[in-house]
Amino acid sequence: MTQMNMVQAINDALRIAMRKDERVVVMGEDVGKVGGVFRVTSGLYDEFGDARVVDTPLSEGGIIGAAVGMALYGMIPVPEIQFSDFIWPAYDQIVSEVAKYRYRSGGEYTSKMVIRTPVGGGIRGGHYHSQHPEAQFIHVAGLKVVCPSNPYDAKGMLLASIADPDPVLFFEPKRVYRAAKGDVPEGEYTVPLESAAVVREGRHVTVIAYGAMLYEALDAAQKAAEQGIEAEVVDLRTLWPVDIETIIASVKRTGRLIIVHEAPKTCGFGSELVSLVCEKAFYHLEAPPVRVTGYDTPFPYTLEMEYLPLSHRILPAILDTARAV
Amino acid sequence: MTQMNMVQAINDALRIAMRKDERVVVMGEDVGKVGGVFRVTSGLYDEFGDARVVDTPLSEGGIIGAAVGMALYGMIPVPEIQFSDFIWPAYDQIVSEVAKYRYRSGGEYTSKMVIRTPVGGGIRGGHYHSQHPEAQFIHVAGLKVVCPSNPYDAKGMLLASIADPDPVLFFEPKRVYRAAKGDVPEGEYTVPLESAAVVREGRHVTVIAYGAMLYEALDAAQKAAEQGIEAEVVDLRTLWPVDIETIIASVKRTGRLIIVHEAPKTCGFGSELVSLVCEKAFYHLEAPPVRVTGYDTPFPYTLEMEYLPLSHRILPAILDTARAV
Amino acid sequence: MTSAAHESIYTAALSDDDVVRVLGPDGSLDARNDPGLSPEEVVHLYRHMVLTRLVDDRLVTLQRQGRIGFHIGSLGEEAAIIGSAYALRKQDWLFPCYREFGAALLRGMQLERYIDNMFGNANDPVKGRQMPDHYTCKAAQFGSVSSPIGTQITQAVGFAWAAKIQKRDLVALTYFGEGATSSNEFHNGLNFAGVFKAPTVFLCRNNGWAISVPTERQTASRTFAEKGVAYGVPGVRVDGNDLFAVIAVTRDAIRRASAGEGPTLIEAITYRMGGHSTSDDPTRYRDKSLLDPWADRDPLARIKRYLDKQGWFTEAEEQKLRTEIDARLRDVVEAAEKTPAPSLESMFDDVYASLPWHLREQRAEVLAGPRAPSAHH
Amino acid sequence: MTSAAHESIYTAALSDDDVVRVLGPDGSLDARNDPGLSPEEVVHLYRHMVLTRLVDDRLVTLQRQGRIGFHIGSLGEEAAIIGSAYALRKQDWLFPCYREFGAALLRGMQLERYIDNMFGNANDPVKGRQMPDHYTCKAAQFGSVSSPIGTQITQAVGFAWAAKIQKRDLVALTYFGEGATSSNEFHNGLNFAGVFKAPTVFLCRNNGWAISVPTERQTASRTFAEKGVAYGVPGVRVDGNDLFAVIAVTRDAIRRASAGEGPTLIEAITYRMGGHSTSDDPTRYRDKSLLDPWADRDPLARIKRYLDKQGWFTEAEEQKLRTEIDARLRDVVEAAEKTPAPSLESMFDDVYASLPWHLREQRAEVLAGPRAPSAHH
Ligand SMILES: Cc1ncc(C[n+]2csc(CCOP(=O)(O)OP(=O)(O)O)c2C)c(N)n1
Ligand SMILES: Cc1ncc(C[n+]2csc(CCOP(=O)(O)OP(=O)(O)O)c2C)c(N)n1
Ligand SMILES: [Mg+2]
Ligand SMILES: [Mg+2]
Repeated sequence: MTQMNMVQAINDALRIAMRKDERVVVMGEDVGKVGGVFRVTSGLYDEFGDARVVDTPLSEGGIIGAAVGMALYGMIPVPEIQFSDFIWPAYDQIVSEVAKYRYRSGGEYTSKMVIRTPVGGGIRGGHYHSQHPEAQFIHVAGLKVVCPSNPYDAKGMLLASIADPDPVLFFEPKRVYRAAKGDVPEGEYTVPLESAAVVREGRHVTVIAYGAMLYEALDAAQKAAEQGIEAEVVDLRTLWPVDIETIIASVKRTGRLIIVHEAPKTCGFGSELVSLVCEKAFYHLEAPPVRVTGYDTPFPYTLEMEYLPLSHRILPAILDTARAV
Repeated sequence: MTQMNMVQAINDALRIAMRKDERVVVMGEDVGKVGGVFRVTSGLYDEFGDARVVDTPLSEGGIIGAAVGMALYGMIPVPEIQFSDFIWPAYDQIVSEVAKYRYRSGGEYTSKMVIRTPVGGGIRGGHYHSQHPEAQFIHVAGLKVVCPSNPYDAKGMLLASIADPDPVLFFEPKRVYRAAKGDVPEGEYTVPLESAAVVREGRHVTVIAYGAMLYEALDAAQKAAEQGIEAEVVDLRTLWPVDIETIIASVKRTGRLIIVHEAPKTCGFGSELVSLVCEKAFYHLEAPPVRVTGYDTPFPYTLEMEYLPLSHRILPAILDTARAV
Repeated sequence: MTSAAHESIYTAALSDDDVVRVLGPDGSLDARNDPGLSPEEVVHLYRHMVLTRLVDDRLVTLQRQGRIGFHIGSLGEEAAIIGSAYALRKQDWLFPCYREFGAALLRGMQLERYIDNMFGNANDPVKGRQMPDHYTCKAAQFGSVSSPIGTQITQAVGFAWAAKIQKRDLVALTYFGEGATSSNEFHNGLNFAGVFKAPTVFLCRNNGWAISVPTERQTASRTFAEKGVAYGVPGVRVDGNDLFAVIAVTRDAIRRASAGEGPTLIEAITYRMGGHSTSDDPTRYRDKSLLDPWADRDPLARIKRYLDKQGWFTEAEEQKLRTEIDARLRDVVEAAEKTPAPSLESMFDDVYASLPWHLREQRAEVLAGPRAPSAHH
Repeated sequence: MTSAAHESIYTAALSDDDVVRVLGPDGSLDARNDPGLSPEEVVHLYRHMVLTRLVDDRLVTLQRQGRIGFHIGSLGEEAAIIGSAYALRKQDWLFPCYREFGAALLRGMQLERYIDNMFGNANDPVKGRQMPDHYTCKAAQFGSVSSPIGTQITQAVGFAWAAKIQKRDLVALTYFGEGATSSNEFHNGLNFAGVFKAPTVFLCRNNGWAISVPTERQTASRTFAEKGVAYGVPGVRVDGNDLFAVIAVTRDAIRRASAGEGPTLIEAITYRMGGHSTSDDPTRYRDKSLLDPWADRDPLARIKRYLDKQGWFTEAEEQKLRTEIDARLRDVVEAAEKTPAPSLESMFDDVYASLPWHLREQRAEVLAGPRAPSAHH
């Protein structure tokens, strides 16, 4: 066990995967010598050389399009998109090609890759260095979407993603890249995809969160506990396919549900979770499910801490929901 | 009043707008001499010439990027994307630029345009000529999203969209382009955006639909009526911002809700509607809200009529929901 | 832009000095670029071109009869497609646009499977999930046909680049129309191939049209080949209706790529003699007279004249070939038409490697629904 | 790719015959391309370049002090930016990348507003919604700074094209780095401009780097200017550290565009002397020695030497200028720093022209929340 932050844990996972399997290739803007703008790929260029740790031209569409070809060949590309805000030039390749390759070829081809990209706000990044675009990928059949919140999960889930036969969007909550620290085992291990973690038990209300907002949910749960309300906090970890059993079991226990995410509310992932819970546990719900999310505006700069669904917004939602009759 | 189909009604609206305001420009692939692959822009090239009805190079990103510049200049571009399945190369311009221009410039600039594009399945189009991608636009703050179901609305809402100060995605349900016919007034009129229409009244269950699926919902409602169940059918017409009052009023009356859409279920617009109803009318709900939608697979070719949420799938949902206790 | 201007571009295009041509009007071969095919090879390729054309014919008929939903063919472009595919070595790969079934069949795809795809039946290699003419054939090292224009270009580059990283001698050839040169993918593909010297051959079928949009609306560059300059990728123009010339330039490009000299952009100048697809009516935007100069340059007729001159293929052989193909097509179509549709449950396979819970639920819903084979309605 | 190879590209770049240069090392002007500036004009531009550099300096300091969050500057690129902006006519428009505050100020943006943007305060033209260095100034006919690379390129083309449709004599100039030539937008912008002869000037600041990625990783083409070939757009290379040369080639491009001769691609060869932005540490990937040849070519020093030679700007004037700018900056920064943040409710304005119901609800929620000014916590 070593203490690591998320940057180190992800770096460690990449190194392990690359040592083990020479089909694994890292590619993207600035991933080489400089080791990524967040240093996540630091040192890989020195160890694996520029054929496997590739600084590419400035084109996300080119990165993902070429990665598809590599995947068809049998490599396991792990492209980095420098900020998830810049993934849209590659959206056509992801939606029309990556997601559909296995299906549309009747299973002859797959376009298996792990697309890593930092997500989320709270780093004074404004419009284009803060967004959290999971909904636009979860809606697309054929993709898996992952968002770990801590170093242990980040390493184990990245290794699981690389081993997984399907394409994975691997979202890294950059606000806690360095702030989230923890013990991480040396060497290889995996945290299974599609498994959520109940990170705090409670009987009054279920709070679902992921990525950086998990810590806000935990903070709010702590404060709620001081007022006698016990919130159960679930870290989704894998967003899609979601661990529906853990969610439903929790909601059946608490009868109340709060979902926290940074992305705008409308058509955000929260709306899917509300709908799933309504489908599967409607008669257990004792209060309307509540979404505490980013607002339906572009991501603001100066007011980002007002925009984000931080603890000060989650706490009243917990209290009100727990007390609703 | 003249009998028109949707193609004719949209064509009529474009002609009226172009005659009235020379800032209106139509552009896209094959919109010129041939009048669009669905003939929606038929005759406009002859009347307005190739400076205002522009066949462009084969690049959706170029079309929308250039349209943004035209809008900044003060024109009112009405770009056509030949199939909504091909809108993704332009997604970066739409999400990062069109949607955010007013906000990010503090109101100095707007990128007002109406992006017309055919949507939906049932025409033997397979993967890439059948999709219905509203969710990926509704999630993005700053866009309006419209999807009329009949010629009258199509004309009136297209004219309203062109007059609207904000960018509008104008989705045209191609399966009923020619099948949906009706009386359409001559000359200019508008159907206000953000207003849904209750197209069939009923007291047992509310069915929300739009575009081509409206007809399936109506068919199912008709069959349900034969079994004594009265479904109220709401044609949303504008998807976002949605006419929340009409929806909530209806659900408060019926206590039961079904949402029908062609797009895949997960993170589809249906999930937002369920969540909104839970927020605003939870205690009126007498049964779990139900989504009857496309499945979470890419759009299939041979089995498209099994994939789509047609009447045969809506009817049991109506009956079950109405009878749930 | 008048159609006169358009025509003149074409006249110019074909008289330009920089266009490689081997098969002269008199049926002689220009020794400078002659690929040196044996009589057997020429006959083989001619037979294949005839097959391609007859398949095209038949499919258009089937579509008109409402028996298949759609077809997109290669009428007039057979030499560009079959010549370039023939130039590939065994280990090379092909990343298609949508008009290259002739290449797929040449590289080993079974005619039966192709026709199954036209019917979207249970034997269709892509399990009836895509439109007609959207198939795959991994056994033939032939990629996956997709509708979005250009996506295969960047993918071919990634494939070739991967082979290079793994030090395999393998070239990826990708097809696309001249319209696709306007796509993001052309730009990304060429740029990445240039920077990483990915062993790729870019085969642009300049057939004059992107549906109704003529070439001069696609670009202001003088030629498509010279777009390579922007990427440090050599470009070459070839008479795309000249089988010999196409083989020669493609072979050269493959040799260069294989030798580590990097990618090549080939502009094969040809002409789309039919509509864009069975959904299109070209008379709405294209004057029939525009076809006249190209009728003379028909790639099959040119080879036929050459064969006649050489005496390598008799009229009787021609008749026999056509009769055989007709009969074979009748059988294959009949079998495909009789083959049932894919099963209802197959709709949920292959979205992921295995079925997640939500697709299991959705499949169960369908199988319990009124349309399931077990349903008693 | 070694850094030696990289350096040699640069040495080559600047000795290439095809690079337009006016201001010689000896301070003489090459008459062939001399834009014929008056002494007042040269002094005016020099003063502005000094302002730009001192603003850059100050902002880096403020960032290091934690008083602003970010800055992205133009150190070493002032001549390329200010020369090209100066070449514009009154009616022309500018579509910026993110390094061109010098151009905005030259075209009339108030320094106060620019500094307000650095603080994201209530007076920021973009209402504190975007990062520092992401502002607009419609009054100066200066577009909107956006982060996604390249999007402004296609927009500039649309703007110029619209003006052309409406028969207004107006040229749109757009800035971008050489990294942006790899973006979809460069391809689309140049292609549309070529086809529609949109009166656009494409000003590519080739500053050697896209963050840590050197030019030779961006493209295999020999130059960026020659990428114009792919679009039928003439390209020209200019010494981007030579104010006179930049003005001359930009004026020529504007003249051509205005005369209906179409767009021009200008490659201004310059060098990014600092980090990419205050977030970057260039020592991790760039050998300091690479800066040496460029120190000599510093655009301010070159003009200063010229002014000295002409005797148009004394040392006392220089001192006075710097003192004045310092004082002014102190005041402006102080005022901006004191200005409050935008109001909470402003967060919901301008998403649409008017507030729809859901934003009214969300605003009400915020205003009833614990952080609202009215909250008694
Ligand atoms: C991204 C995208 N946009 C639009 C279309 C619709 N479309 C299909 S084929 C075609 C024209 C293609 O022309 P070209 O590339 O020259 O190929 P050709 O058909 O001539 O072989 C268009 C616009 C598409 N399939 N994909
Ligand atoms: C689409 C997109 N991808 C990635 C980035 C991150 N990024 C910001 S600046 C930059 C490098 C730009 O280089 P260049 O175009 O040469 O401009 P310069 O900074 O040198 O002026 C990158 C990769 C971005 N802003 N947008
Ligand atoms: Mg073509
Ligand atoms: Mg640069």
